[in-house]
Amino acid sequence: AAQQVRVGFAAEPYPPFTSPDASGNWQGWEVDFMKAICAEAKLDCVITPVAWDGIIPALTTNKIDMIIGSMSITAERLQTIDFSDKYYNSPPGIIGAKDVKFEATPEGLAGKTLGVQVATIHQVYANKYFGEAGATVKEYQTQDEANNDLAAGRIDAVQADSIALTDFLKTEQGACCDMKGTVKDDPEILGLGVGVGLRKGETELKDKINAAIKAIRANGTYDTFSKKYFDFDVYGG
Amino acid sequence: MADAGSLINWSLLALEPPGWGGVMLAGLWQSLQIAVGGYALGLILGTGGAMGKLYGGPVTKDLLEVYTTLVRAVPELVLILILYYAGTDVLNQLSALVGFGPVDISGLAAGIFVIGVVQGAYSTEVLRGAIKAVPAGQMEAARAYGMSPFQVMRRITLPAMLPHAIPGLSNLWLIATKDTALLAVVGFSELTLVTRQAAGSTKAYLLFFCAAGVLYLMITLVSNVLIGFIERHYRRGMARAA
Amino acid sequence: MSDPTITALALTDLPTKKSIFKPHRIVLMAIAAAVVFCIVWFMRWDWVPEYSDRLADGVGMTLIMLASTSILGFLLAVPIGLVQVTGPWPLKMLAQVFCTVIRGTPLLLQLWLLYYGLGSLFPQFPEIRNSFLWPYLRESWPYGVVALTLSFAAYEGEVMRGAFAGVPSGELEAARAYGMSPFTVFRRIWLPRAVHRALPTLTGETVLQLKATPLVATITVIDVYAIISQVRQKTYLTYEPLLLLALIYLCLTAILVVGFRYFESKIPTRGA
Amino acid sequence: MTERAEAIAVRDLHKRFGPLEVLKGVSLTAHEGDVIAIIGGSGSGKSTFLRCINMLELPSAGSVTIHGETIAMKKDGHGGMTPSDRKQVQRLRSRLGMVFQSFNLWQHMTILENVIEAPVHVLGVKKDEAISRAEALLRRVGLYEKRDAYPAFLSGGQQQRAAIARALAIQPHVMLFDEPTSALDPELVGEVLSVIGDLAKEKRTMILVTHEMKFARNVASHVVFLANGVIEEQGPPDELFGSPKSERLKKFISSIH
Amino acid sequence: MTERAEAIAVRDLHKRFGPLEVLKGVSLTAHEGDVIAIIGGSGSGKSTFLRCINMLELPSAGSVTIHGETIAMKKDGHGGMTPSDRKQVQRLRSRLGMVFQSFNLWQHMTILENVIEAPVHVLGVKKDEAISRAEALLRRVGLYEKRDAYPAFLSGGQQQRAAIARALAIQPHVMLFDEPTSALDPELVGEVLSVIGDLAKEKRTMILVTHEMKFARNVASHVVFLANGVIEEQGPPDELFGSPKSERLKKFISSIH
Ligand SMILES: Nc1ncnc2c1ncn2[C@@H]1O[C@H](COP(=O)(O)OP(=O)(O)OP(=O)(O)O)[C@@H](O)[C@H]1O
Ligand SMILES: Nc1ncnc2c1ncn2[C@@H]1O[C@H](COP(=O)(O)OP(=O)(O)OP(=O)(O)O)[C@@H](O)[C@H]1O
Ligand SMILES: [Mg+2]
Ligand SMILES: [Mg+2]
Repeated sequence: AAQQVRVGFAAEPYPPFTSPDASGNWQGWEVDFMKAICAEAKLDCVITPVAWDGIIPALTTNKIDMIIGSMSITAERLQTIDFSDKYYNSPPGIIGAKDVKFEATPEGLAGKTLGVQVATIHQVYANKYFGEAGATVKEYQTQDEANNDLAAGRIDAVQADSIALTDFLKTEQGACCDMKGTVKDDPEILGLGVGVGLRKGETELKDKINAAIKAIRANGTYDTFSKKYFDFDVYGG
Repeated sequence: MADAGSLINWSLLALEPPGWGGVMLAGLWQSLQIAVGGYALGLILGTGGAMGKLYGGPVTKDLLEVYTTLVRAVPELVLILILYYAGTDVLNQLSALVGFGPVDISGLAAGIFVIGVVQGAYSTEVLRGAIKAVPAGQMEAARAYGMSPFQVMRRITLPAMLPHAIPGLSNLWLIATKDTALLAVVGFSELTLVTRQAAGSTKAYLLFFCAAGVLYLMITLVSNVLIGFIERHYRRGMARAA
Repeated sequence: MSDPTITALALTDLPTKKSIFKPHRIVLMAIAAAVVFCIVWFMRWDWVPEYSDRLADGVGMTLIMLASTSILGFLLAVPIGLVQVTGPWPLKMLAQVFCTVIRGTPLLLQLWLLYYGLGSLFPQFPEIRNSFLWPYLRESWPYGVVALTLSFAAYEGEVMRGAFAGVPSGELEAARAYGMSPFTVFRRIWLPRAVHRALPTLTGETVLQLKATPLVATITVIDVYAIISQVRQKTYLTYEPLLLLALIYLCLTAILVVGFRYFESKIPTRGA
Repeated sequence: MTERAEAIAVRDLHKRFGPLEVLKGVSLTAHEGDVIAIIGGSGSGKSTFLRCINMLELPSAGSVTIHGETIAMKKDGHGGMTPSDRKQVQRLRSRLGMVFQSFNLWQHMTILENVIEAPVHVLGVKKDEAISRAEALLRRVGLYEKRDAYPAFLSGGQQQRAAIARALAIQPHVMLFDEPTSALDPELVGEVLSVIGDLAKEKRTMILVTHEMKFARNVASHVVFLANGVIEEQGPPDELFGSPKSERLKKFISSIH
Repeated sequence: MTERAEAIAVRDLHKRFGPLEVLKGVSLTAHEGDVIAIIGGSGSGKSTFLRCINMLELPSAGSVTIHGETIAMKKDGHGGMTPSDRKQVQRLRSRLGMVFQSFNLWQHMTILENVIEAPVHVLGVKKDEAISRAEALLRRVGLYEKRDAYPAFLSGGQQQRAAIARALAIQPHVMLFDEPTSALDPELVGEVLSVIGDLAKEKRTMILVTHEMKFARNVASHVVFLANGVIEEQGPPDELFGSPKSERLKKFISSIH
């Protein structure tokens, strides 16, 4: 039998990457991605929802075996866990209410309340660049709640992955807001793209995944399922 | 933008997709399983704990005191986090030490374990109080007729303390059903978490949270009816006034 | 919830210190000391100084939440208990339904219902959005305060109902016999006497309330639990922050218990 | 005997509890300085009569006059009566010092607070003045040392004496006692009776329901025997106990001894 | 008198509670059919003696022989003794029918269930058989109608009679009674004493601690006066009550009457 692998998902809607549907199944780009690499690497993958803010402890304490959750590869995280090669990359963006004009810069956000999800690169970045410059950074358990509070007018802006934000802006709720721009890069914090999170020392699994990512990119599978979701190259430069 | 029709879209609760009713009932089923399992585990731990606290050696007594003190002084949410991450980890390492290799603890088992350990401390206290309420003469009479200590426990002490324990144990059951909601914070797919997922996906927060509230309330109300029956049954030996 | 259940759920008495120095205790304490030493020595605690200020703020927030919601909840519990004893029946029904609903559903759900449910409803009404309340309704703490207050009111309301009903009718009759007006009877005799009767359960209820406060962290109120969550995400440590958090709550509970015991010793309660 | 003022006059009092008629027309007048003892079998309506005097129980018919002022009553819809002026009732009640069988001290107040409560909050006496008067009263019933104790820490006899002090504190025209010793252990009865005896000696107007026949005989100026809701017989104690006329009273007296 | 078998022999029993030596060497032999009454002042160790016989209290020294079988004891570390064979104690206990002062009926079982409990679960008697025997016993103590009632709904006297039936149900060699009537109201004492008197007439072996001197005199074949932890005097009841020798006993008897 194929090796069983518990794949940790953040237990919340994070469209277009992972979100539960009304029949209790998970769907989205990352779900397709997971299916593709698991098929390629001959792994029996079981989706295991975990709270996002505890997803790394869940990995290190053996509750799950890998993380597929749009988790960016950062130096800080690499101290605790390991990552596969990146499988997509998109810059962080900032959105805000349509009728309020501001720039996605420290000056533009000064005095505003900015929502981010906890335990993300955005949280670290926002605290460092915008918090210092006079913005109030409000931290949410889930991305979905941050978006919700923006729509409700409780906060002025949200920083997150630009693909996820673009998706949100397309929804009925997101009609309130528009993209204010992407933030200035800081590879130290923002990392080098999104990878599959793995326990340290599990090199065998890591090699399998890396090989699988390469394979699906090479054989066109990656592009096939990506087209369903995006009209641009999500893999990034 | 805010007209009543768009606020309440009942079809979202339909059992079949695209309604989320089925998912919520599945969550309810998970919650119930954890509540029943955790409550049962708690009862087992509590029975042992109460025995240990009453009849155990000094070391047992002190260790149990530490257990019940900690659980009663620290928020359930914190305990659940600690037990969920650390507890299962320690269990794993223990079983690895003993040589069973790491056990694969399913989410359900972990949830039951977490709720059970918390409930165990509560039931320890409830049962201890109930056993202490049984007059010593009842046990003494049993010994005088030649019952073994185990028989005394099974035939006399446990059934005699039940009427004293039932109110407390009923409350613990209601608490167990509600404490399962805390598992949402560690990402366990029980009723509260699937409610949040459904609400997040559909943006019908009010509708789904109210629906979940109704489900929890039904558990409570149905439980209350059953508890009423049980209580009447077991209090039949108690004097009218008592 | 009856009295014994509260003590089973919440620490209401510290272990007495009599005979700490039994032989087996010395051994146990030596083991405990060794465990503590290992925890201090082998685990990572270098983050503590960096976060100490914020932890203090968090504890402050937790205590503010506890104090404000317990006091407000108690004030609300009094009328809830009273109308359940005296009627009129519409209010009585209302109070009973309130208690049943609040006690029958998880607090976490109530919090989320208020914050995400109602909170997402309010902004749809321009009247609310433009009102003076909006700056508060934007914040998260008011929702936490409301949810915790209602919860305390429901549980303590049940206690107060028993306390009001339990005041011996003779004492009320004595008050009437000396010419007190109904309101004076309530103000001078019934209410203080009922509060007096409810006091012994207050320690337990307050400890339970303390144990409920960390839930507000899930709606972005920055209490001590939220600070520890930040630490966990920053440092990727699994155990250390949670252990410290447990220790903090342990100390807070102990302080509450000691405080209440001091407070209780000032008011003698014997007999009824 | 000079003509003394009427302290209490009850005229043709009826009291019905549903189908049960407990009082079937009882009239009684107490002049100032009278000590009236009400005796009778259990359930004969003694407590009910006393409670009707200060409207703790609403009479079904009849009138109650306290110090010349008749309590204004109006018919309610159900064949009974209610006072038409609540304020009047409250005012008149504060002229009657009721002492209950089960003391009914307020448990959340110290003895001193119990005693000053009604003077301060009903009669509007200033607190210092109320305290100094209360202390004098407590000294008189022998409880000065216990003034800061809570009722639960006192013996039954001490509690009843405190209750008497509390009743005296409103300087009532009439003291009403409802079996003030029957909730007490036999050893404690004496101390309470001696306090009441002292009050009787001072010619304080009192109406007392009691089962202590010997005591009634010693202190009462007038004894009323209630049976079946009517006054079966009444008169000076020596007459009543010495040569009872009615069969019922004879039987009652012999059953007591 | 023919030589009858020894039912119980207690030899040189000592019992210490910490510093307090309650029994200072008590020996007593009961032959089959003996009815031994133990009398003595409060705190003289009567209950303790009875409880030592069936090891509810562990003796500090001495031996207990039941029906020829001596309970094997071993020294524990703290200067006392414990039974070396738990099973033996349990077996021998089931030959002694103990009736407690406070009945100690099991509150969660009906009267019938109380009576069949030990036969079924200790002696292994079949349930039907136990029930038919129990019903006979209950009829005998006059409680047949109450067999399905719970103890809390019975009067004290009925409860004690049920407790006697429960003790008889294990067909004990010896019945032990510890003040079986002292928790009862005076009116209820009679019914229990008459049941015990009947048992005595049947020549059932009994040891009973009692404060009912008249009763002891009537039913006992032998009376033991315990004082200060030793047997001060013993003998046939007429002798003991009629012409007590020791000063203590004289004083005790006069204090009772
Ligand atoms: N609130 C009530 N409702 C119905 N019946 C009542 C009520 N209060 C008293 N009674 C009935 O009225 C009758 C007289 O009662 P009352 O208490 O006046 O008797 P009593 O003479 O004081 O007797 P005791 O010596 O036992 O105190 C009794 O039959 C009693 O049951
Ligand atoms: N478990 C115990 N621990 C310490 N002392 C005890 C214990 N049981 C009994 N005693 C003491 O032993 C003495 C004898 O007690 P025991 O109950 O045998 O007296 P008794 O003769 O039955 O008196 P009574 O007539 O009051 O029942 C008493 O001084 C009692 O205080
Ligand atoms: Mg009366
Ligand atoms: Mg005794």
